[in-house]
Amino acid sequence: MKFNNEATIRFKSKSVNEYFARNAIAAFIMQLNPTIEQMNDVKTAVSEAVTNCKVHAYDSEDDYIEIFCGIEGEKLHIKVSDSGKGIADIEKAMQPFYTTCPEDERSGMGFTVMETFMDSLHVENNTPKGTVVYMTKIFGNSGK
Amino acid sequence: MKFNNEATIRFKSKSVNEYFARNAIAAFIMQLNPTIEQMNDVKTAVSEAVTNCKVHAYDSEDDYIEIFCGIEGEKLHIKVSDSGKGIADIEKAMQPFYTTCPEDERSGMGFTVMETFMDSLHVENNTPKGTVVYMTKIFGNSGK
Amino acid sequence: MNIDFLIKRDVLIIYLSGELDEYNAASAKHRIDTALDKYSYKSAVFDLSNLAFMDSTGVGMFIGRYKKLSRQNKKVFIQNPCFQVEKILRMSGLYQIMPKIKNEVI
Amino acid sequence: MNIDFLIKRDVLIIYLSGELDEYNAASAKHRIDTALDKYSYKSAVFDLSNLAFMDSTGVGMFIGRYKKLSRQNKKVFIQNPCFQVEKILRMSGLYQIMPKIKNEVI
Ligand SMILES: Nc1ncnc2c1ncn2[C@@H]1O[C@H](COP(=O)(O)OP(=O)(O)O)[C@@H](O)[C@H]1O
Ligand SMILES: Nc1ncnc2c1ncn2[C@@H]1O[C@H](COP(=O)(O)OP(=O)(O)O)[C@@H](O)[C@H]1O
Repeated sequence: MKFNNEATIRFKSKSVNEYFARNAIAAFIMQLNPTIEQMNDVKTAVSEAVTNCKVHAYDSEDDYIEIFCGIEGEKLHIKVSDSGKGIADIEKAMQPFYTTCPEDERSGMGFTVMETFMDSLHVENNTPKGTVVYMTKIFGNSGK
Repeated sequence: MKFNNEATIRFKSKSVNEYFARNAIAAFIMQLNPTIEQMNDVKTAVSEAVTNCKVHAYDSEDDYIEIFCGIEGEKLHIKVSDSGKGIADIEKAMQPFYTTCPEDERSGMGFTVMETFMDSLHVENNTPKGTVVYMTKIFGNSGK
Repeated sequence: MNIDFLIKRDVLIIYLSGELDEYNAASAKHRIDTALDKYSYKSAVFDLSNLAFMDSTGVGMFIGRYKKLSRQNKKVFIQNPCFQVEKILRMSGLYQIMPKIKNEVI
Repeated sequence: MNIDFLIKRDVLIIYLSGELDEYNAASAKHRIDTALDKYSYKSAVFDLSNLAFMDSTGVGMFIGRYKKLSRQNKKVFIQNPCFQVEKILRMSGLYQIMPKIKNEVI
């Protein structure tokens, strides 16, 4: 795919980087002239995806999370990848309120938030291991 | 070197990414609890280094600029690299008011700003080609 | 993030400010639970006027406090969420267990 | 970034707002030069109250406008820079050719 602009951020799987990730992506999408709501939607979705890598994919804080962002016209593509444990049953994981960590007070709403706040969400296994989350959002009049 | 935390951002050599780069790094250094002045200093230095890659290193907007950020205690390490034209005489290039593009109204103050606003600045040739700018800033009481 | 507590008549008001994500949730949970056990009150209100951001980790944190308080038959409410926080509270259905109230009710 | 112009007695006041970096400099230069040629005035003032950020590309842009105006024997001043902008203007020595003035002077 040919993007008008693109950026990749790669950082350690530390909780403090959730703030970094959502605000770095926020700075990148400023060029799309987002409404405040669109901006919040993307920040929230990125925060969910990054938190999942930190909480579910890795046991250590020394692993890496990567986010690719590409702009194709009015469409924003975001890809969040980890090389951690992976998800055995993706369909099940994506159901609202489903969580494998209820004891940590996880709400099981992460994927549901990404799905609701973005225009599309797709989750895949990463190669050789881990998870990839693809999201898009349209910034013209045709988006959410 | 072992960093407490680190992040890398990689993006196209487009002017609009100057805003992205300085604000992404700003989001990363929030964990160092910067003063407003320290925050501005780092944003300005990053803006200078990225602008130099865009303006001097590359002719096209399809090339890549990379920034590595590492935190070592209270010390921030920043490395800005391009794989562009490189600098023939680095010492000369770093002199205040020296610019190879006076016709574009460049002030020749880019390196001087980086040097003044950060605690250290070091410029090297990149391999196989291009330029690497290393900067550090100390966020305790011992910094500028 | 900052957390402040105020008792007003029989109500414990919990003021959250900053951003509530996974980085902050564990410490927020701990500080809130300490206050919930320490003070005496009949119901609790989370005032979110100064909460600039939260994600679903925050929803989990609120559900946890709701469970704790409802075991003691105490009601919990939410007031003054900003636009981003309102959107995630509404979509998660949290208002069904922790109704949103107007400032004036208290 | 936004640029507004105001003529007050013999002075052209140029209000810059937003962030002045390499991304914005070319268009800023063009819009300012158009105004410098269009209006009649004896001196010019850049009002930077709403300029949130600038780097050395902005310094170059200011020097260019200074050169243009000094060829016509017009003086140029700067007023109301924020802290970040003040720091870069001061270290670059720009105030030696475009003195900083207080609002009240005009
Ligand atoms: N990056 C990931 N790596 C491994 N497992 C994941 C990842 N993301 C999500 N999961 C799994 O999917 C489940 C549902 O995720 P989500 O909807 O975000 O809810 P929550 O994070 O609250 O558990 C998680 O409990 C976890 O088992
Ligand atoms: N990344 C780079 N690649 C190639 N040349 C560079 C790079 N950075 C700086 N230079 C050279 O160094 C000179 C001085 O840079 P600087 O002090 O930033 O001033 P300016 O950008 O205003 O010219 C530039 O004019 C250019 O010739």
